[in-house]
Amino acid sequence: MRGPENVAEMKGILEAALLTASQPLSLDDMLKLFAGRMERATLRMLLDELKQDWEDRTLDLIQVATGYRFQAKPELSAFIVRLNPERQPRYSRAVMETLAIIAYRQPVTRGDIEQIRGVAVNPNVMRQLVERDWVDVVGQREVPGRPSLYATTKHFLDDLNLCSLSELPPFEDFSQSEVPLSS
Amino acid sequence: MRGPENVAEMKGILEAALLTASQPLSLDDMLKLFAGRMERATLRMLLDELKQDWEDRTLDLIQVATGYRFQAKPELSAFIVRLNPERQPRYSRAVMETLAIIAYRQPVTRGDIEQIRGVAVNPNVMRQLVERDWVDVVGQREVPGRPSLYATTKHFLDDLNLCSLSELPPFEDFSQSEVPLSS
Amino acid sequence: MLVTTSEIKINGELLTELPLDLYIPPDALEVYLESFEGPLDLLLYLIRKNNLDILDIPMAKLTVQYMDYVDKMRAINLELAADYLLMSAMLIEIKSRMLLPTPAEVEEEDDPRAELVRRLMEYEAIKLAAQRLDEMPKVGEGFQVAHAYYQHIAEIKPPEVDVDALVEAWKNVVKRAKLNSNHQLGRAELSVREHMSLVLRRLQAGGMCEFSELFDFETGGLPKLVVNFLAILELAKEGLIKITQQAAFSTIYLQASNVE
Repeated sequence: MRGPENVAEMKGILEAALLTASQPLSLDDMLKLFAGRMERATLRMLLDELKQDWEDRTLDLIQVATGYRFQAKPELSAFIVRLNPERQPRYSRAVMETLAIIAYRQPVTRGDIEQIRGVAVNPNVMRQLVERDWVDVVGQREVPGRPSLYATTKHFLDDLNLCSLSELPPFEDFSQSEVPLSS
Repeated sequence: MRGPENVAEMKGILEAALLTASQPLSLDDMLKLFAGRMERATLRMLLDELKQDWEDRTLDLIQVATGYRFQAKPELSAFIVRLNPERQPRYSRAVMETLAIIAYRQPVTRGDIEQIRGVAVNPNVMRQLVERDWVDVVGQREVPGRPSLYATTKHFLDDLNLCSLSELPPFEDFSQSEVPLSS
Repeated sequence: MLVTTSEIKINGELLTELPLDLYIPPDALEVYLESFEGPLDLLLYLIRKNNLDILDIPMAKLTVQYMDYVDKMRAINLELAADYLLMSAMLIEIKSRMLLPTPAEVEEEDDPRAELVRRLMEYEAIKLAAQRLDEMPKVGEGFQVAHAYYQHIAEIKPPEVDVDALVEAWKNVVKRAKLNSNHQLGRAELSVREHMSLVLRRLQAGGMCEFSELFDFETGGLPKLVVNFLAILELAKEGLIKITQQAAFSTIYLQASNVE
């Protein structure tokens, strides 16, 4: 096989190799492309040129810890991400039950929640609800330890399309509906 | 997020998506990039233009069974293979013959394959082809035992750079081999 | 051009020539046969190697040899032997049919070897097809596909929750806690609970709050005022607020218990 004859050809080989590599290419990797017939300094210069060639195009040639790689420009990533829409994550049962207890029994402490669910409340569960701005602390109960009292927020009502908690299905509705013996 | 404003921007989005995709993109995939605000005909036209834009560059935009993808031009492949000099392990003759039977005679059962090859099919052979996602089960034959019917996948075509099974070398070429059985 | 077969090595030496009498040393049989894909492959090789006309296969000789292989293979690899045994049975059948006098009415194409010839030809075609598939360029071997990287910058969507999911969760809680009888919650009580939170939240700002400030006389309407009042009573009962009045008929002040 003949070798590359000019700078354009060498850049072409580099470009194709970088575009088709599944991981970043180190300088040593790229020297292999030219079977040892290239100086490191030349390679660096070619990479610089290649980087500039792509400046106004769709990808960036960037250097990361393990080498060089092409990646989509950030403004295009926003479109590309549409190809693989994230599967909507779901809250765990613990999160949903904690939320339900806070919604129906507020204001409640963690102790109340633990009493009702019969298990300890993982701090992570409360954090998820607080970070979502669905639950916040509205006070402390005046007992030893002064535990925080949690309640649902207006933002929670907004996100569930409710104007007021009283629009939640009242509990009688389903405690009765469990035995619809005669219709 | 604002949408793309002109043909150049739309082509840029397409190009970046195709260059970064881990598998071929179908027309439907690519329409998602534009959140449904693009006609199929326009998309095809843009793809044609993109293909031409790259004609004198380092990659080819080609169409395979499951969609479009960029791949290194053949004359550059020779350099790129130097990055991974260790050859991929080859499949055994048993695997390749089984694959050939499935490719040319599909859909077939294991029994069919055994009949043609004259030996039992090692389960390991089928496993290798299924794990590679080159072969899968497309149904059962309605005979006692309801044996599975195997066929090749689109992924098999993609990996061989084919759009359709009809692009495989015609089977007659092998049947009318140079050496007639009776000389 | 002959159909190529795999290299056969016995004791490290390449076996290039197959003896014309097809004799295979017993200790080499396993190695030898493993290089074939089965009886059809071996038969095809023997025919090609010896340049036999397939229609003149020396059936008797071949059959005897096959039976000999099978005997030796039984000890080594029963599964493989079964394949060869089947082939031997086929060869014997062909041979025996050829020995029988041919009834006059039987047409010429009913040659007992026809099926064997058909199978051999089909197998040979598949063998060639397999070689061609093997030689075809494949992704990652013959050509490389674009794999550039993209930064995954999508905002992480939080889970969706609807009222039904919330109610379902509450039902589970209640079912497990067996609260049914004691803790039925009606709309009214829910409203009270909501107002308890509202009042408490307002008092967190600190300091005293006038009792009347906690009532929205403009937009509330009577039911809401009542609910609000019930909420304040409930808060007091649960010790969450302190209610103070310096003298009769003077202003009533409220304060969250936890705020000094």
